[in-house]
Formats: sequence, structure tokens, C-alpha cells
Amino acid sequence: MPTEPVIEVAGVTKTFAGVKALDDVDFTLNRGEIHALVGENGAGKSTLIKVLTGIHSPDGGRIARNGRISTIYQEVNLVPLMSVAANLFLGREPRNRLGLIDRTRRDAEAKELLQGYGITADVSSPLGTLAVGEQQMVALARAVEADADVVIMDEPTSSLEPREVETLLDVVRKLHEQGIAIIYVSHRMDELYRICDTVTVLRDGVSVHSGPLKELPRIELVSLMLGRSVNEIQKHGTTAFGEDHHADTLPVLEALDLTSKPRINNIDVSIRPGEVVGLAGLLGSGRTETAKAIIGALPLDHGTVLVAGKPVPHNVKAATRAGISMLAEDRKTEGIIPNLSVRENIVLAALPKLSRFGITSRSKQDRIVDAFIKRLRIKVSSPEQKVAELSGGNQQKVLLARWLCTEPKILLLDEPTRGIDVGAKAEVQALIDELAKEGLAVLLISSELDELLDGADRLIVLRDGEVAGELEGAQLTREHVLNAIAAEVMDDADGNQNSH
Amino acid sequence: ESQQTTTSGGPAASAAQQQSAGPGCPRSRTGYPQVDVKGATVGFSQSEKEANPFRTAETQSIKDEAAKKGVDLLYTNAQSDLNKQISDIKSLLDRGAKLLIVAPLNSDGLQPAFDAAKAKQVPVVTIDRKVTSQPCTDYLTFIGSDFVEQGKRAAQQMIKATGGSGKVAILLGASGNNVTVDRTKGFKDGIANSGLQVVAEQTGEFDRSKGQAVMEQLIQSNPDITAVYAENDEMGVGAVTALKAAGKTPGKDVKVVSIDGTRNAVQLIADGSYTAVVESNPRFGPLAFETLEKFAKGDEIPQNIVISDDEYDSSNAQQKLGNAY
Amino acid sequence: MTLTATRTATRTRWLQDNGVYVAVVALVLFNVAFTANFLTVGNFRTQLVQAAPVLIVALGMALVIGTEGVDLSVGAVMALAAAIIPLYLGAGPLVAIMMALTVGLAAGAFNGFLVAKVGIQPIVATLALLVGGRGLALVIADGRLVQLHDPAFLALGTDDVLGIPISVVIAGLLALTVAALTNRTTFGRQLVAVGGNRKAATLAGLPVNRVLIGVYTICGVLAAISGVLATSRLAASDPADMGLLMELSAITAVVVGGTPLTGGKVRVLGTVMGVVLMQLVRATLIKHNLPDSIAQMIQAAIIVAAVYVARERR
Amino acid sequence: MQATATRTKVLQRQGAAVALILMVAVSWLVFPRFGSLDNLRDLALQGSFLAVIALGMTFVIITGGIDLSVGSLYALGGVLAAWGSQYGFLVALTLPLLVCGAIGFVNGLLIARTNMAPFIVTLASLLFARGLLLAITDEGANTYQIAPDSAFVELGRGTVFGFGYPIFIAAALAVLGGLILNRTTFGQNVFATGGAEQSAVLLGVPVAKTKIGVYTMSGTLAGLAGALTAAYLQSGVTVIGVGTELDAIAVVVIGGTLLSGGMGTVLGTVIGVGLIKVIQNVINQIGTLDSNYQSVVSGVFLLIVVVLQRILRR
Ligand SMILES: Nc1ncnc2c1ncn2[C@@H]1O[C@H](COP(=O)(O)OP(=O)(O)OP(=O)(O)O)[C@@H](O)[C@H]1O
Ligand SMILES: Nc1ncnc2c1ncn2[C@@H]1O[C@H](COP(=O)(O)OP(=O)(O)OP(=O)(O)O)[C@@H](O)[C@H]1O
Ligand SMILES: [Mg+2]
Ligand SMILES: [Mg+2]
Repeated sequence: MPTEPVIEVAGVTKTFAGVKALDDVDFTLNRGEIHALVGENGAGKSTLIKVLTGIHSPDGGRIARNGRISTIYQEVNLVPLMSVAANLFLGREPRNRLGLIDRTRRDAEAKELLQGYGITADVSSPLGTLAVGEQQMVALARAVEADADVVIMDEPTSSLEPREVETLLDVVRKLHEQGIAIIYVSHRMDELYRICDTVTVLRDGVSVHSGPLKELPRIELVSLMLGRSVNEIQKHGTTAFGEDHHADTLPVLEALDLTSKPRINNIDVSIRPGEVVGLAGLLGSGRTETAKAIIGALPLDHGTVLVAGKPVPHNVKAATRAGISMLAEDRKTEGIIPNLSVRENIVLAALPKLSRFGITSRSKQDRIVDAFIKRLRIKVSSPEQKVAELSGGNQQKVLLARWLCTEPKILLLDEPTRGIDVGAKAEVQALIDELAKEGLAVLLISSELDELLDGADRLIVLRDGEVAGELEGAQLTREHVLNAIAAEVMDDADGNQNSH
Repeated sequence: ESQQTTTSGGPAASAAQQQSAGPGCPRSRTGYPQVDVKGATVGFSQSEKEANPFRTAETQSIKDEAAKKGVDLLYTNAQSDLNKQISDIKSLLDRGAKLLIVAPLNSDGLQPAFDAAKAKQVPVVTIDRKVTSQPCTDYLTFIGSDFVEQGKRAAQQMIKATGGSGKVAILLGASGNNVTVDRTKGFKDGIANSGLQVVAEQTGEFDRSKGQAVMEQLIQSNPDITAVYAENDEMGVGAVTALKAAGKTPGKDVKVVSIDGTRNAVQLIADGSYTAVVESNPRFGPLAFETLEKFAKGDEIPQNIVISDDEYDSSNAQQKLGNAY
Repeated sequence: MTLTATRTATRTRWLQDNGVYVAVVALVLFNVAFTANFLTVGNFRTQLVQAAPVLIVALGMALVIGTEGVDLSVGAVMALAAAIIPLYLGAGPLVAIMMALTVGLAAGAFNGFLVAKVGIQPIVATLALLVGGRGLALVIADGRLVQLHDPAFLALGTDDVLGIPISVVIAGLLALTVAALTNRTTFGRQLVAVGGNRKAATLAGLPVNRVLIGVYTICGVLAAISGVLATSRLAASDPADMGLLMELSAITAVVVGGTPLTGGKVRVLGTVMGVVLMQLVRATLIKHNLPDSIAQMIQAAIIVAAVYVARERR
Repeated sequence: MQATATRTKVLQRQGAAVALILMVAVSWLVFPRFGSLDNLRDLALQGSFLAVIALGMTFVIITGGIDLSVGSLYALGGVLAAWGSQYGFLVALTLPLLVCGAIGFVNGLLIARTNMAPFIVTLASLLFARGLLLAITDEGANTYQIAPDSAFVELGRGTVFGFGYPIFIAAALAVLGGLILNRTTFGQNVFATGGAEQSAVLLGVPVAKTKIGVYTMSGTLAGLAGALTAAYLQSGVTVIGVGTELDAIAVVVIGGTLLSGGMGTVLGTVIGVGLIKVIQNVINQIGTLDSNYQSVVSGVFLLIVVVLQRILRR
């Protein structure tokens, strides 16, 4: 294998208002290799990528690029109001003889191209109408088609479901065969071991290890990332969930016949105190919608939500008061208030409780905020730090803390571990366990099957906005779930494979 | 000349004795058809909202006289938008106006409207503001005050009140407005040979509160001001409020002269806290219709019909208070 | 090298946060040196009295801007308040003032309703009232300026409390109230959260609609208070000119004071200083008898300079 | 069901068009004079000046910005054209385009490179351009006249079938604008910049250049509108353009362009211009309306249109 570097970085440093995001980092990417970039939340992965692509200019160090780079950034970075086709071809649109954009051709080409990625949506509709996963695939298609020598993928699978992950990995392999070098960032260990050749580990902005991946046992990789010795890391399964929960009382949450056409149809969900109910399904099957319907953020055609047997008016305020809380899927647009401090973000939902006659009490706030920062191990320089400056995982913890402050009875968690590093993920999962033990009713939405299987006591499987089945106890196996989730779809996929 | 009064009180504008010489304009020269005022459809295009006394009295005077003469009056208001005034005039023509009275928003820029009137052979009488187009061809005649002259008369009042020496502050009208330009020129020409010295000239935008605010600043920076010339009454009244608040006695330590003849200002003269007001008579109704009648008869119409404006000072304010608008 | 870089960064940061105070101090020093009779009690009094109505409007505007909104109707609301006063002055100044404030409250609530419940973008929602409100005021007042003579009402514009003009005292108290409101109350923090990320605030169960309607209502009432004070100072109800272009003055002061138009942040003291700065600029230009043309260009330059210093870095 | 869905979609996107057709139909029936050729010609001509300004504003608003300076630039453009006309047609036409374009360019530069809010930057140039205008007209004392028989006047006064040249110029520019917006890379960049600025940067869109481009365009078009108006009026009138920026913003928004950026059409803007002008015309047709009521009616109309649009979009 020729080891000709396409990207070489030496001694790069980058500081954000006091935070050293990158500290004297060396990094080399060779032609044709798939290079894993790993590290805890806030280790500096995204920052390194932005420095590589020139979005950020480093404070010091040297960068040599030898070829064109194409990037899929961590958050979907496309334009939601523009059409799918326009997004795909932005900046390199096909033109007619007059030099004007040939929209017919653009749409036709886009349609054909996206079929290769399993997307059949109308390419002339706004990108924003696609599910997050589909958007991520469009971003992937855009990056891959850009004729680059290097493709950088920052957590490309974080919002993909298993079938789409396979499609993505296929694409990665295809690129690899064409001799294109790839930087691959992910918190999902098994993906890394399946496709990557080499690995670089960042910890607190410092590159602590660089070398072949296959020779590095998983446990050692994790210890490098967390900076703790192998012995220190308890051996556990893929998730940190413990035993099943005991819940034999009456359901605290009953959602009956939730319907909001065309997204969801006649969905029933009930959760008992101390129970974790999982919502499984493909992207776009209506899981987020279901959760939003329960909390009253989605206009309903009909349906009722009962908390402890009492009907709750259909709006977020009433639901919150009744004890329902929801951790939104997209923390950037629906979660954090970027301008406000960590403290203010945490106390936001509980403010009325922490105030007297509408006057806020700073001491009460500080007490509660300190407690949660400790309990959830949120990494902040001070509670007064702007939340926008935190890494994704820590932002997620801040949001969890926001909800726990309100002492809810029911917690709706939409992809609570998306984009969170192994350490933090384990913490969040353990926390969910703990909360359930304390008697909370939890609705857990996740695209990671393992998380659902280990974490949930019962699984409701959605398909096209309807309940396709409920699994419990011994039925909670990969095979059962996959069957229920996607019976037809899997058939389709098989059909495609046959015709290959 | 007999004095006509209108319902809005005070005498109607009457032509001054001395009119500038120049060729008159008989209907024969225009070739326009004869239109009897009685029963005719007459269009009136007002330039600004009737939110200040001048415009209120002006519109009222036209409407009253129209009713008296039995004409069918069409009325539009351009809301201070020049393009709208052009449209307004065109639409008046379109709606069948055979005679037009226009209070122009600005001296320039109405040419397209005049051309439209010319094409339909409709005579246009402009009131209160003279336009730069050709009389007799583009429009029939102008009826109104001579703003430069008003400024000069204000200067004379000021010289009389101050004895021709002291420091004057000028509260200018709105920038870019030709009334401002003319009243400033007249006043400055008028005081040129006196001992009056202009120490500040700042715009109060013809607005009472702006006039007051500017005056407050000027009193602070130039405590030795002895006279204020305001280019309309509103700013003058504002200046009086400012002067009083600063502990001065307007009309005594600081002379205040302005132009317009609104009731508020004239009342202040009568009360002794204002020096003088040069009138700008807005009651054009009778004179405007009379001119149109003469035109129909075939008489020669002079290019400009300058009206004789009155003056108010301490000697006559009390008895003439009824004339103010 | 890093040390100097950090020091420069700290310095820009400091300037960014305190630029408006620096500008006010600089302008005061300039005037002390070059403007005749600047250092007099009367002069400071004049500046404060003139700044008070603008400040009161700007306080409301700052709150609205904090929710990522804007209120173009404040000038029209001032005119409405002015038009109402003479109608009820016969029943006593207190009744007249209450009626004027009620109208401001109604106008603000209407704006808030359009923004929160109907979902119209703030600029457009309040543009309707900007266009129609002044017309309505003129209709109410029959298009006329009315001279006011009620001594109790006029005292509001001329009298002092402890040697400080009443309107200045009121403006100061309101500034303190608004500062406490934004920083120390649930409502204030919710307001900033709504401006910072409305979607997230909704999902967090915040009473978003109530906050929005509340903020526009407060802004409407403050505009009405300002209209009342300005009317009493003018000793006349002048709906045609009252508060003309006030929306732009208020927005300018708020932004110059360091509150970003993108919402999620309210700087009350900054707003006060923004108003003072713009007042001093105007005063300086008048006192130096600059022609309107130069005065407008200088104002433009100062606005750009002040906002440039206080801008948020990317 | 599909058909209904499509129909609602059409209705949603063309709410303004539907309103315009209704307005025209009703006016035609109620006011016999409304449909006269003379009236329609004048309507179109009056609309054309606003349309040229609003075209630039459309681009600016799609990038998520706003341009308050267009009213002043419109007036400045007219004055420059009138002054330039003494040196011939070419100078009269290009001088306003160059100067106003340059001010627009500076707007864009400040907005794109320094992260200052468009609202405040263009507010400053509103003042600056007005000041400049006053400076070159001796504080407004000089109104430059254009020789009535010059070729430049023909540009504003010439007609084809009675329809003035400015109508055709505006129409051609609208078509060109539509093509640029939808069929060129620049147009796509405009949408991307307004739709999601951060993403656009990451997608390699030259966001700064795009912004500079739209503000330059907006300034230039405002200057052009001023030049055309001067040619039509045969003089460089100094008092026009006050509040024109609000008219332009209103028509763009009525036309369905999102004030938050990322979405909009030129056709919508043209329809918006049509709506505003028809409303104004109808008020005149009614004839007897008190001048104070006129703005109330305009405000109410504006409100009805935006509320309807909002309801349709749901
Ligand atoms: N624009 C910014 N301003 C201030 N601090 C920043 C900024 N971007 C990143 N940081 C800080 O730099 C550090 C590295 O962040 P980065 O986004 O690179 O982490 P990451 O490794 O990609 O984490 P994750 O796995 O959560 O995506 C963090 O401490 C973060 O808070
Ligand atoms: N704003 C929207 N407008 C139109 N369609 C939407 C919108 N949001 C979601 N949808 C559609 O509704 C369906 C359900 O989406 P939803 O986000 O609930 O899926 P999900 O199962 O939660 O998947 P995910 O894993 O992305 O959260 C999808 O087909 C999606 O495309
Ligand atoms: Mg990252
Ligand atoms: Mg989802």
C-alpha cells in the first residue's frame, strides 16, 4: 500500500475564548485509507475537521492538503427551504445552452442519483420535509458526488437507522475501492471496526494515539478515549442498562388513539411508573411525532392523553404541568437556548417553581444547578458558561437536567444518546435506568437497536405511523424486532440484493 | 374690494393691489372650451393631510365656496406623496373634472399631471405654492402668497421689535421644501442692512415639538439670543414653550416672529408673549372660483395672483383674533 | 504571542461590551472642551428631559427586540395616546392618562396577538398599526392640534421632584423596573429564552404566547406613557407629529446600546446609554449649528461606528 | 384528495394573486372608472417605480436581510439624474446607478464583513443618503430641472400604446430578476444564504459576496427608480422617497416572500405592488374619504392581506 499523505497536519492549535479545543495536534491521512477519528464529546474532533477544511483558521501549526476535500458535517448542513435537488447540486448545477440552470435536468439527475441511496422522495420538494436521516443521506450523496480526493464524515450515521447505515457503509467501501481517502468520525464502535484501517484518538484537544485500528482491542481504544486504565473500565455490554424494572402499578401515562394525519394514525401508548417503554421503527415511522403528540406539540385530529387517569389538555404547557417532559431529538433547534448560560438553560422549565411571585431566586437556582452538574457530570468551566460553547454530549446532559429539575412523572426521550460519546452515553443510559428505578415512566426513542433492546422493558414498534406490534420479555430479540419493524421493507431490500 | 368671510372664520384671500406685470392669459389664447363654474365638475387636489390648521382652513374654504357656487367638487388628498398627487390629478381628470384647483405638494415635479390636464383642455389653478412650470400653457395661474415677501415682512417686524440689533436664531422649515428656502431668503435679505446677527439656523421641520426641542438646545448654547424667527407658527409656539421653561419671557427678552396666522400664535401675541405674525392666508376658495369664472367669461387672467396677507402684532392681535385660523 | 493575542481579544471583548459607555464619555468630553455653556445644570436638564420620552419607548423596544421581534408601531401609539388626552381631560388628568394608557395597552396587546396567536412576523404585524394607527389618532382628534390648559396635567411636563424633572424621574424608575423585570423575574428570563430559541422554549413548556403578548403589551403601554409625557411637555395634543419616526430612534438606541436584533439578550443599561448617546449627538450637532445635511451624515457615521464596536463577533 | 391538496397549495402560494384578482374584479364592477384605459395606464406607471425598488428589496429579503436605505437612495438617484442630465443622457442615467450602487455596495460590505445587523446599517445609510442629497442641493434649495425636450425625459415620459416606458423597463427587470433568482448560481446562493447561513458557508456558498451583491443590486435599482422618476417628473425633486422603504418591504412581504429569508418570488412582489396600488386607487375612486381615514383604510387592508395569507399558509 502506497503511503502517500493527502493531508498532513503538524502542531495545530486552536483556542476558543479560553478553551483549548486543539492542542499541538499532529495528524496524517494517507491516500486510500479509512481513518477513524475518535474521542469523547468535546475532544476536538469537529474542530479538527473544521480546521482541515478551512472553516476555522488555526492559531498555530501547519496544514498541508494534497487534493480536494469534501465534507459531511456533524449537524446536517443543508438548506431546508430549498428543494432536495437544489441542495444536491448547489454550486454545480447543470446548465442549458443559455448558461441558465436546467431545472428539468437537475431534477432528473437528482432523482436518479438519490435512488442509489435508497431515497425516493420528491426531489423538487423542500429538503426540510424529509426526515433527518434522509437529509443526512442527501448530504452524503452531495459530498460523494463532488469528485473529491478526500471525504470527511463527521458522525454520518448518528441519525441513520440500521438499513441506512448499511447503505452508507456500502458507499464508504465503494469510495475506498476508488482510492479515495476517508476520515470517519463516529461514536459507534462496531462501525469503526468494520470499516476503518487506522485510528487517531483525541482527548481534551490532544492527539493521544495514532495507529492501525485492527490491532487495538476495543477496551484499549475506550481507555485511550476516556484516559482511564483498562482495569478501571468496568466490562459491560454494548450499553450500560441494567436489569428490567419492576412495574406493576396502573399506567401513569395513557395515550389513546393519537391521530394526526398523515403522520400518525390510531397510536396507543401506555407506560407505568418505573417502566421504560421503547419506541422502535424506521426513520419517518412517526416516533418523534408520537412523542410530540403526547406532549401536545403536534396538532391532533383526535386522541387523548391521560396522566394518572386524568385527561390533559392538548398543549405543551398543560402537559408539562401534568408532569410530562420531552427531550427533543434535535438539540440545536429544539433544545438549547444558545445565548443563555448553562444555569439558565437548566432552570428554564422549572423557573416558576424556583420563583416567588414571579421573582426568581438566584440561590435556589444555584443550589439545584450545582447538584445537577455534579450528578450528571456536566463538563463546564462554570455554570455561567454559554451553553452554545459546550460539546454536544454536554449539551444533551444540560437538557436532561432541565427536565429533571421539573420533577416529571413521565419522561419522553427522543434519541437521548445521539451523537454522545461512549462515556457520556453510558452515563446517560445508567441515568435512565436510575430514573426509572426512582419511579419515572420513560418513553425511549432510539435508532440504535441495542439501546432499545437493553434499555426498554417493552417495545412498541411503529410502521408508517401505525403500531405494528408490541414486544415484551422473551420477544425482545434483534430478530423479532427487525421482523416487526420492517417486514415489507426488508423484503424489498432482499429483492434489490437479488437483482444485483 | 368687499371682504368675503368664510365659515372657517376670517377674511378670504384677496388679490393684492399691486400685481406683477406680465402678459395676461385670456381663454382665447389657450383654446380651451368655455366651462361655466356653476354646475361644473371641479377637481381639487390637496397635497397634505388636513392635520395642520393651514391645510384644514384651505380645504374648508374650497369646499365651502364650491357648495356656494353649486359645483360638483371632486376631492383627493395626496398624503404628502408627490407621485400620488400626480395620480390623483390624473384620476380627477378621468372622473370628469372640467376645472382643476391644485395645492401643489412641491414646486417641481407636477409636470406629468399638468400635461394630462392640458391634453384634456382643463384649466388648472394652483394655490398657495407656485410651481416652476409655464403659466397659461401648463397651468392657468397661481394664487397665493409671495413667500420671499413674507420673509421680508417678518424681517421688518423683527427689526421694528428689536430696534435692529441683537442675535437671532432661525427655526427653519423642513429641509428641501421651497417654502423654507423662500422664507429664509426673504428674512435674510430683510435683515441684511440691520444690526441683527443670525447666530443659529436649525431645522424644526415645521413641527411644534421639534421647534421646541431645537430651541431648548439653542438657549443653552447661546444664552444671549434676543430674537427668534420661526418659519411657521407651530415652531414659534414651540419656541415660546421652550423659552418659558428656561425662565425667559418671550415677547419681552426674546422677540418671537413667525409666519402663518394660526389662532394659537395670534392668541400668544394678544397675551403678550409673542411679538408678531405675518399672515399666510389659506382661504383661497372665493378667489379661486372667481378666477375660474373670469376665465370662462374670457377675461385676461394674470400669471400670478399674489394675495395680500395681513400682519398681526401687539397693536391688532386682540381685535383680529377672529381672523386667525 | 498567545499572551498578546489573548490580551487583544480581552480588550476587544471589553470594548464590545462597554463601547457605548466609552462613546458617551468621549462625546461628553468633546462637548466640555468645544461646546459653549455645556457644563451647566440647565443644559444637562435639557438633555435629560429630551431623552426621557425616547428612553421610555426604547425600554419597551428593547424587550420586544429581546424576543427577536420589533415594534414599528410605537410612534403611532404615542400619537394615539396624545389624541386621547384632550377627550378625557375634562374628567381630570388622571382619567385622561388612564384612558391613554389603556389605548396603549390595547394596541400593544393587539400587536402581541398578531405575532403570537396569528403568527405574523413582527415587522409586518406592527407595520399595519404604524400605517393605520396615526390615521386613527387623527380621526379621533379630527385632525387637529389641541392646545392643553389643565395645569395639573401640564405640571407633569414642567415640574420637578427633588429638583429633577418629573418625566426624568419616571423614565429612571421605569428603567430600573424594566431592568429588574428582565433580570430578576420569571417573565424576564422566559422572554429572553423565547427570543433565544422559540421552538425550544415552546417544547420546554414555556408560556410562549403569554410572554409574547405580554412583551408587546408592555411596549404599547410604555409608548403610551411616553406619548402622555411628551404631550404634557408640549402643552398640546398633536397627533399628526407626535412620535413621528420614534420607532427608528428607539431601535437605533437599543441596538447602539448593545442589544442584538437577533434576540435572546436584553441590555437595559446599554439601552439607557444608547438613548443618551443619540441625544448627545443630536445636541452636539445643533449646538454647533451644523446644517441638516452634514448633521444627518454625521449621525449615520456615529451609528455605524457605535454598532461596529459593539457587534457580536462570529 | 391529491387534487384538493394541489389546489390548497396553489392557493397558499398565490394568496396575494387571488386577493389581487378579487380586488380588481370588485373594483371593476363597483367603480366604472376603475377599468378605464387611462386609469390602468396610470396605475401601471405608478406601480413601475415601486416595482423596480421592490425588486431589489426582494433579493435582499430572501437573503434574510432588509434595506431601509432605498427610500433615500430613490430620492438621491432622482437628484443625481437631474443634475447629470445637463451633461447628456448617459451621465443622467449612469450617475445615479453608480452612486446609489456604491452606497448599496458599502451597505453590503458592512453587513457581510462585520456582522452588523442589516437593519441598523441600512438605517444609517438612510440618514447618510438624505444628508448627501441635501448637501448637493444646497440644503434642498436647488431643484435641478431636466430640459423638457431631452432624450432623458423621453425615458420617463415616452409611451407605447399609451403605456409609459418605465412600465416596460420594470417588466423587463422583473423577468430578468426572476431568471437570475431561479436560474443562476447567484440566485441559488441568494436562497441558500437566507435559508441557512451557517450551512451555506459550509456548503461553499460565497455568502459574503452574495450579500454584497444583493445590497449593491438593491441600491442600484433604487437609484434607477429615482432616475426614471426624475425623467418622468422632469426634475430632481428632493422631497420624494420618505417612507418608500416601508412600502417596498410591505409589497415584498405581501407577495409572499418570507421576511426571515430563504423563500420568495419576484412574481409575488409584482403582485404585491399591484395590490398596494389598486388599494390606493380604490380609495381615490371612493373619493369622499376623509384624508385621515385613508391611512386607516390602508392599514386595515394591509392587515387583512397578511392575516389572510397567514391563514391560507396553515
Ligand atoms: N465555536 C466555538 N466557540 C467556542 N467553543 C467551541 C466552539 N466550537 C467548539 N468549541 C469547544 O471546543 C471543544 C471541542 O469541540 P468539538 O466540537 O470539536 O468536539 P467534538 O469532539 O466534535 O465533540 P462531539 O463528539 O460532541 O461532536 C469543546 O470544548 C467545545 O466546547
Ligand atoms: N415538518 C414536516 N413536514 C412534513 N412532513 C414531515 C415533517 N416532519 C416530519 N415529517 C414526516 O413525517 C413522518 C414521520 O417523521 P418522524 O420524524 O416522526 O419520524 P421518526 O420515526 O421520529 O424518525 P426519526 O428517527 O427521524 O426521528 C416522516 O415521513 C417525515 O418525513
Ligand atoms: Mg463533533
Ligand atoms: Mg425522530
